[in-house]
Amino acid sequence: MKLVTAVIKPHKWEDVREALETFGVTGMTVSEVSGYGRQKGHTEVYRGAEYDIALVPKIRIEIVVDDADADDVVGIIVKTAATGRIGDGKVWVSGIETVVRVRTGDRDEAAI
Amino acid sequence: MKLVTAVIKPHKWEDVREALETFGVTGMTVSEVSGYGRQKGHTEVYRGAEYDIALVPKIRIEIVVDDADADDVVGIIVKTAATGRIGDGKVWVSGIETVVRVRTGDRDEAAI
Amino acid sequence: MKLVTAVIKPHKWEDVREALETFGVTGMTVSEVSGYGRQKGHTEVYRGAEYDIALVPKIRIEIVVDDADADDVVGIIVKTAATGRIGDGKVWVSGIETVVRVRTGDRDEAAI
Amino acid sequence: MDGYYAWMLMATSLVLLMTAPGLALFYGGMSRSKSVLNMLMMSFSALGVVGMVYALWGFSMSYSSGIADADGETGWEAAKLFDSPFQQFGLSNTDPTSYITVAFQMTFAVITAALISGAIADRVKFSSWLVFMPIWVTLSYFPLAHQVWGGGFLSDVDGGLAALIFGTVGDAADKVAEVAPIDYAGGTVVHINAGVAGLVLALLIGRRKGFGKEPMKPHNLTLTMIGAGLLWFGWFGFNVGSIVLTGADEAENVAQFTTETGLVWLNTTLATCAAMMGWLLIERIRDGKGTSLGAASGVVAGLVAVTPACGALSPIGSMVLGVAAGVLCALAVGLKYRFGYDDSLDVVGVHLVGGLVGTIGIGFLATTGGLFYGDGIKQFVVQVTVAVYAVVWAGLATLIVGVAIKYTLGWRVTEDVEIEGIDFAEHGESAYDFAGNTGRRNVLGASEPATKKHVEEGVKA
Amino acid sequence: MDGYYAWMLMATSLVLLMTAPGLALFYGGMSRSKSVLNMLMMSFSALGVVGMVYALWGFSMSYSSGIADADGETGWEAAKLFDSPFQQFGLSNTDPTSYITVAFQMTFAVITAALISGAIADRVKFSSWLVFMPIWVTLSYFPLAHQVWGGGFLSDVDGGLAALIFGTVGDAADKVAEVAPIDYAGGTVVHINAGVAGLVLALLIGRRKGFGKEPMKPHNLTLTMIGAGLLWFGWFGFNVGSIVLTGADEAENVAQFTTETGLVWLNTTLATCAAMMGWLLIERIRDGKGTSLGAASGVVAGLVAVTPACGALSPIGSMVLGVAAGVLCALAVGLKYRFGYDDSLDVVGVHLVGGLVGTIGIGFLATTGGLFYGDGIKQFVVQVTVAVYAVVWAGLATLIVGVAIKYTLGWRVTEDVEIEGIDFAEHGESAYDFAGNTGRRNVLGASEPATKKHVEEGVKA
Amino acid sequence: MDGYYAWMLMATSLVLLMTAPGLALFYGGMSRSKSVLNMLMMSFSALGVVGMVYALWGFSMSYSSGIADADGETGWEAAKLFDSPFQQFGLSNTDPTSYITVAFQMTFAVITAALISGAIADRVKFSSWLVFMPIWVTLSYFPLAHQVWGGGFLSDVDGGLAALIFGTVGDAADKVAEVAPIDYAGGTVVHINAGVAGLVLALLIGRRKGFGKEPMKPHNLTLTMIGAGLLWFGWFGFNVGSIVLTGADEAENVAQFTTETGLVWLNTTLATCAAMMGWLLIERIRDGKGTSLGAASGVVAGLVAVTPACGALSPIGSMVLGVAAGVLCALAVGLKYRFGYDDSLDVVGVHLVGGLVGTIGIGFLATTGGLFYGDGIKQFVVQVTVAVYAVVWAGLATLIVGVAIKYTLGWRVTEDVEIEGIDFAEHGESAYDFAGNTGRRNVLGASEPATKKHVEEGVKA
Ligand SMILES: Nc1ncnc2c1ncn2[C@@H]1O[C@H](COP(=O)(O)OP(=O)(O)O)[C@@H](O)[C@H]1O
Ligand SMILES: Nc1ncnc2c1ncn2[C@@H]1O[C@H](COP(=O)(O)OP(=O)(O)O)[C@@H](O)[C@H]1O
Ligand SMILES: Nc1ncnc2c1ncn2[C@@H]1O[C@H](COP(=O)(O)OP(=O)(O)O)[C@@H](O)[C@H]1O
Repeated sequence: MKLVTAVIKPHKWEDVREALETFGVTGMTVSEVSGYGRQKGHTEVYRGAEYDIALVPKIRIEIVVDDADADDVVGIIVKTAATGRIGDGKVWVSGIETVVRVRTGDRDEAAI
Repeated sequence: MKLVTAVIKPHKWEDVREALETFGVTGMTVSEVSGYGRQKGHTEVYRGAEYDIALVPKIRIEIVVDDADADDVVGIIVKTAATGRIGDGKVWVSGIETVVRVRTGDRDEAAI
Repeated sequence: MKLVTAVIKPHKWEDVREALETFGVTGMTVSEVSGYGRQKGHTEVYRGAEYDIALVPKIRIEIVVDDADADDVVGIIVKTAATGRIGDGKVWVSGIETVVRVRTGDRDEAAI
Repeated sequence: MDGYYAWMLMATSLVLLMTAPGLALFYGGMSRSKSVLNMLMMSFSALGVVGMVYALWGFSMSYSSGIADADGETGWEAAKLFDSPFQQFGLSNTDPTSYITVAFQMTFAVITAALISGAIADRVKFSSWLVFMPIWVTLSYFPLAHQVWGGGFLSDVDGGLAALIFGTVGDAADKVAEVAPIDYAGGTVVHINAGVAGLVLALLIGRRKGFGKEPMKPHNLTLTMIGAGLLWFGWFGFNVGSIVLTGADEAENVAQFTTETGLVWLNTTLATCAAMMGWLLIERIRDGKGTSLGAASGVVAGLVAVTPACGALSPIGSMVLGVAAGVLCALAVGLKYRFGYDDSLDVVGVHLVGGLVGTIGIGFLATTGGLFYGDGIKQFVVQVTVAVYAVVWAGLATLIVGVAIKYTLGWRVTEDVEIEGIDFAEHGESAYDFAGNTGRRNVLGASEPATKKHVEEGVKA
Repeated sequence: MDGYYAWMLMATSLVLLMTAPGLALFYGGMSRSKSVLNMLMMSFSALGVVGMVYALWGFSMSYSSGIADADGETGWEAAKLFDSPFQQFGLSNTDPTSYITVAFQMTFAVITAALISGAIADRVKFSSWLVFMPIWVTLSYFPLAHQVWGGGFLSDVDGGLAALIFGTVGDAADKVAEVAPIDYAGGTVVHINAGVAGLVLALLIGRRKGFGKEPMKPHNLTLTMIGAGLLWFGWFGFNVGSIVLTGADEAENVAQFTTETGLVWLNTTLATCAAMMGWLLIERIRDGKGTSLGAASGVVAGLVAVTPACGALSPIGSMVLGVAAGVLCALAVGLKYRFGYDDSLDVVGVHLVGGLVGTIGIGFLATTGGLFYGDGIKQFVVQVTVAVYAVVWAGLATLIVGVAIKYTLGWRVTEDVEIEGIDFAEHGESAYDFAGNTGRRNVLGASEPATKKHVEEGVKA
Repeated sequence: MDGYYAWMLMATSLVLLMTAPGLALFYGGMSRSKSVLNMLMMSFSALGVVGMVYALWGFSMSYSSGIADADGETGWEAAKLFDSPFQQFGLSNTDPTSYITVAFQMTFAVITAALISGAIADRVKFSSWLVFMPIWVTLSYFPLAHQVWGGGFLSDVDGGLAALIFGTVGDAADKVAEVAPIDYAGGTVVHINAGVAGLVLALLIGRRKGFGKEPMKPHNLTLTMIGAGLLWFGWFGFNVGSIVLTGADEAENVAQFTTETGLVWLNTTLATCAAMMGWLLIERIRDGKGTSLGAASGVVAGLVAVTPACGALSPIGSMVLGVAAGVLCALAVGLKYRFGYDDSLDVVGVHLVGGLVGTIGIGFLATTGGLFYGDGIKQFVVQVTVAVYAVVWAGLATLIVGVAIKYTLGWRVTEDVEIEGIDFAEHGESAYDFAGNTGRRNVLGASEPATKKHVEEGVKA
């Protein structure tokens, strides 16, 4: 089993979700995070004092997949989420030892 | 050391926390996330236009545990968080190489 | 490649970010989470009923680094985020298999 | 007296503001974020439903035996309890000079119904609430309004309750109770009435899932504070607008207007200041800190208590009453935990207890008739009796409607809906979507485009 | 009549409240959290810009041929369409007794401009909006106000539209249209005018990126509900303040004041109650549930529809009109999906349709002249004609300004700004920062200290 | 004059609305989300504490030498500086016809105290604030109110400051200063007074931890915008209600009322419109964009500046004053970074500077006496002198109270509390809990059931 973690631009989430669904990914866990990197934030002004907002909003997606699917899933995300502009995000893959479906107690492949 | 990550239904959080505490888990890190899976979201209506909300609120728990405790912790979470209805969530386990307590610099077993 | 995950006190975030930047970390992903541990929350009162808030706000940082840098990064975080008081947080390290930059498709070292 | 009239236009508008958005916000902020819209809707719909019902038969049932219609005719009164609903039905033949009175009284009926909703927050079918309101105002509010202000059983009329206790004075043609019950702006009709209704419904409908175990803290105290501020502002219409001119000519009326209203304004404010500080004091002693919810609640408790009393007290007396209201209501909101009824937003603790403090406090503090001013116990006895009567009437009336709905439509949403949140289930909405605020699109929480059907075809009907 | 005058002070203040913060909140809550500030700014800036313009030349253009200045002189009128902008330019020689009229009318011009902003939310350069407003009120609002209320082409004057259709009555010196068009408080001048302008601009400026595909749901319905409540409250100033005293002496004026205002107050409220319930009913039938956005929208739809009609209907008639407005506007807000124009916050569905329902509904429901009262079709014909005329005038005027701006300054922000959020791009701010609320410092979303330059050097200028 | 009286009832209610919730929201929205409740509480408690103190001895200290009590008696005046606090202590023998005056003036004292809180946001013990207010109003507000409006040292009396400078006119019995200082509604008493107090306290109490380094941006600008809107609305009560009738008979009074109030209303609005646009202009030039916080601040700056001047200027003059206020205050809010005092919400930049602009601007712009109208420099000199005097008085009075509290109770909460958030520490609450809004229970942030003790046993007392 692998865990694919992707950090992408928020307005790409909908496209990524659809592409993954088409590929056959049935579940994922998503959260709103802030990214820090080459892409710079913006400046806000309050009563003449400027604030540089360094962090940029991102969407973080976690998907547990079969070993075999990991590369495809990464490929789909990278393809769909890319805009070619700085800040498109990262995807990384790590191994996991086991996964359990809470409802049934099913394990591993059966649990995804 | 293992990292147990659990995604559960929000209203089960309190029960899970208590069960883990009883078992002896002294710390964890929790966040509010959105889940996408078999469980469907609901429909909202604004001025006659319907919106299907695909994502469902979930609680994500991360617990660093000794290798020996991992299975028990997973078991407790699965048992306590299960309602038998779709959307109960997933639990997965991965290996970690080291853990440090920031306050003291203690490492690994001593750091949990 | 390694993934360093750190859970720290919110008001240390700025210092940690600066220290990491100085060291040469160019990117990270950050989120607001709640911590449960030795540090206790506080009590709120509403119309005479008290609520014990067990969870404490924390900042969670994820950094993908070269294998060689992992120890240094952990060291910097531990040093900068420590206040010596309970609740300073944890840092853990796990291995990852690959990382991809979405914008370019670059992999691993080139992707960080 | 076009000045008085201008004030009444304003006062009436102010009382409407009390319900929407005043009370709506006060309650909405205290509820959980998954049920705030339902809470707001209970107030807004009170305006929609009771507003129309009042024009249809409410005014007629309350006042048509005493206020002649455009043809100079008045309707029947039933045993001093209520008037004919048909006499001025739909205001069709109401005298236009009475319209401002209709409007002012309408806003009172509206807010009384809306007040009840706080006791049954988060768990009631919206449709049942819509059915409850018109029946309840018909059985409980209109009769009590008639009895207290329309010359009925709780007024100073010959044969009324007060006259039965201590007899009457005056010659045959103009006999009135020796000791007239005092309810300047609605301690019995509005607050005791709503408070009792809330208690009865809370008992009948049962507790929210998780009550007393799970934390149910206010989700947005800034809304509650806005609500409290607007309620205070609106209450000037409520209290100061309740003046009844009794002068023999215009000059006397102007004189009454320009002195009485100033007193009522001051009393209203001073009691409220005192109640706020009184509530905070109790919290400080009991819990170690004064809270903003306590301040907001103290404001409302003071306003409630001074409602019946604002024309009868001195400014200093009003502060005394205010402190008493703040202290007693702050203590009373804990009763629900002791007795186990889930009066979600403390309608009982604030409105019933505050209404009783005010109504009975008059017996002590009225500058004319009050025990503390050495005027004997008679006023006190009358006030207590009237309060008890109002409790009983409101209790029975609410029980009848409440039980009827319980065994027909049913009151409660399902447990799942309570967990998921009543806003989705009953209104198909969620109150907040802050996702986009740092520049991201509204991605999470609303991830699907509107379904084709609706967006493309638009309206179905 | 200092009572009437006191009321006008209040009414004028109430109408100002309608724009800021009333309408600002109603609209702001419906927008997305990344554009709420821009939405609020469109209303606030309407006050800033149109307020000053009105004092400079707006009042003069609307009323200076009918309301004499301090020297007793009046200005020229151009073809019954508008007055001289110079006669009372800057109010320099306006008679101080007219100041309250200036103030009251100013607030109407302000809110009319502000209303338009809902149709073009989230995508318009703030600078273009600032330029649009003064030109638009000059071409569309001031002339229509003059024509309807200043004795111009849409009033009952000899030679006016109504007189052209059904002729005049009265002797030579005092000839007026047999059937006078009725617009008590602004169905044509305010609502049809703003609604049409919204439609034209929405078409001209084009849709938001993602319209019809991406969800664009209200980000904070509690704001919308506060806004709806404040609008209702403020509308009493709008409608009830629109009384025109016509008595021969003070006593007659007082009599008119103390009867007409009560009717207008009641009609305003009853139509609004009915419209709220009507809108909820449609939603219940069509979508299965009544929403809070629906209730808030129904409130506004009812207020809009009753605006021209509030002096001409009976209370029952007002409820009928209200239900019609609620039902029709609830259906009309779906039209934008069918026809594909992005009227973001439904200015067309609520204000244009509501304004038409009210203006034309008078033809059916006016107690004097209405079809339902057996008074023939004349009033109806006049009302329809006036409505059509207003649509055409507003449409042309808006088209001219809109196109001129489109090809000079340009209307739209870039696509990137739309995605990122207009609040950052146009105002350099974000509306909310809740991060700190559980005790953390404002860490995420604002992570850099203010730049040295500004914080240390402070003001540059 | 019951019309005038009706207006005063309304005006008084409007000024109360300014403090709660108006100012509370304006300030609350600007603070961080971990201290918004404390900010709201500082305003609400001003109402609670100063409201009662005003009725106890504030009115007496300000006006009892000039306004007779019910027995026709007046109290002593101390060196033209303040009156006896005992003469009408507790309003016990105040003439009921003065009640509305008491009420109106009370609301002024309340908001002045509340204004100060913005300068010391986020770091002050609530208990110290509660102690500060009654002493400060006694030493600073009541004396200045007496001196300016109660016939004291800053009024036009013989022996007053203005009389000392340019002498007096009139016969022996009725000698008044040749050039009377002008402060229509409180430029000195309210705004300069509060602004100076804010500056002194900010210096005395010191900066917030992280000031100038850490970002401290407004957490909820929608609240600030609601607050600004309500302040504008309430300010009509403040300014227009400040009319002093001077007619010899009713007819003259009515004439004064129906012309002066219209002018004041218009001037108030036009200056505010102009200040809003002026502030936005500076931002546009300096920072590239106009902000909503700038618009809200400009609104308040304009209202502040026009407060003393609203009765003395022409409409055009008001716009000029407004632009000056907007521009100068927009520049002035940066001073705190240059000089390093932490005036958290810019009480100095807006109220002190705005108050000075208005007070001194009268010297240029007054249609009678103004430099620009060729009436010489005398009025200007008087205005500057009065402003300086007010700065000194307020500075000294605040220093005394501030230092006394600093070395007894102490002003500041601990550093930990500042980091954790003052709302928890001082009030035991957090403002928001949005967790549940997408259907989840309030899980995070409030995870433990209420402790048994409290939930089960309810009230302890
Ligand atoms: N080393 C890293 N570890 C974890 N997340 C990272 C890392 N570097 C970048 N990110 C995430 O990826 C996002 C995009 O990175 P950025 O450097 O801005 O652009 P790009 O990936 O296009 O070069 C960041 O906002 C951050 O969330
Ligand atoms: N492959 C996956 N990777 C990560 N999280 C998943 C995955 N599948 C499901 N989840 C998480 O588990 C939750 C429950 O999954 P769901 O399919 O709805 O029900 P169930 O687990 O009962 O079959 C989802 O909401 C999501 O948060
Ligand atoms: N076993 C664990 N797994 C994951 N996170 C943990 C664990 N223990 C503690 N944490 C995180 O570290 C934070 C600090 O832990 P705590 O026990 O309060 O203090 P300390 O680390 O100083 O002993 C917690 O709030 C929690 O977020």
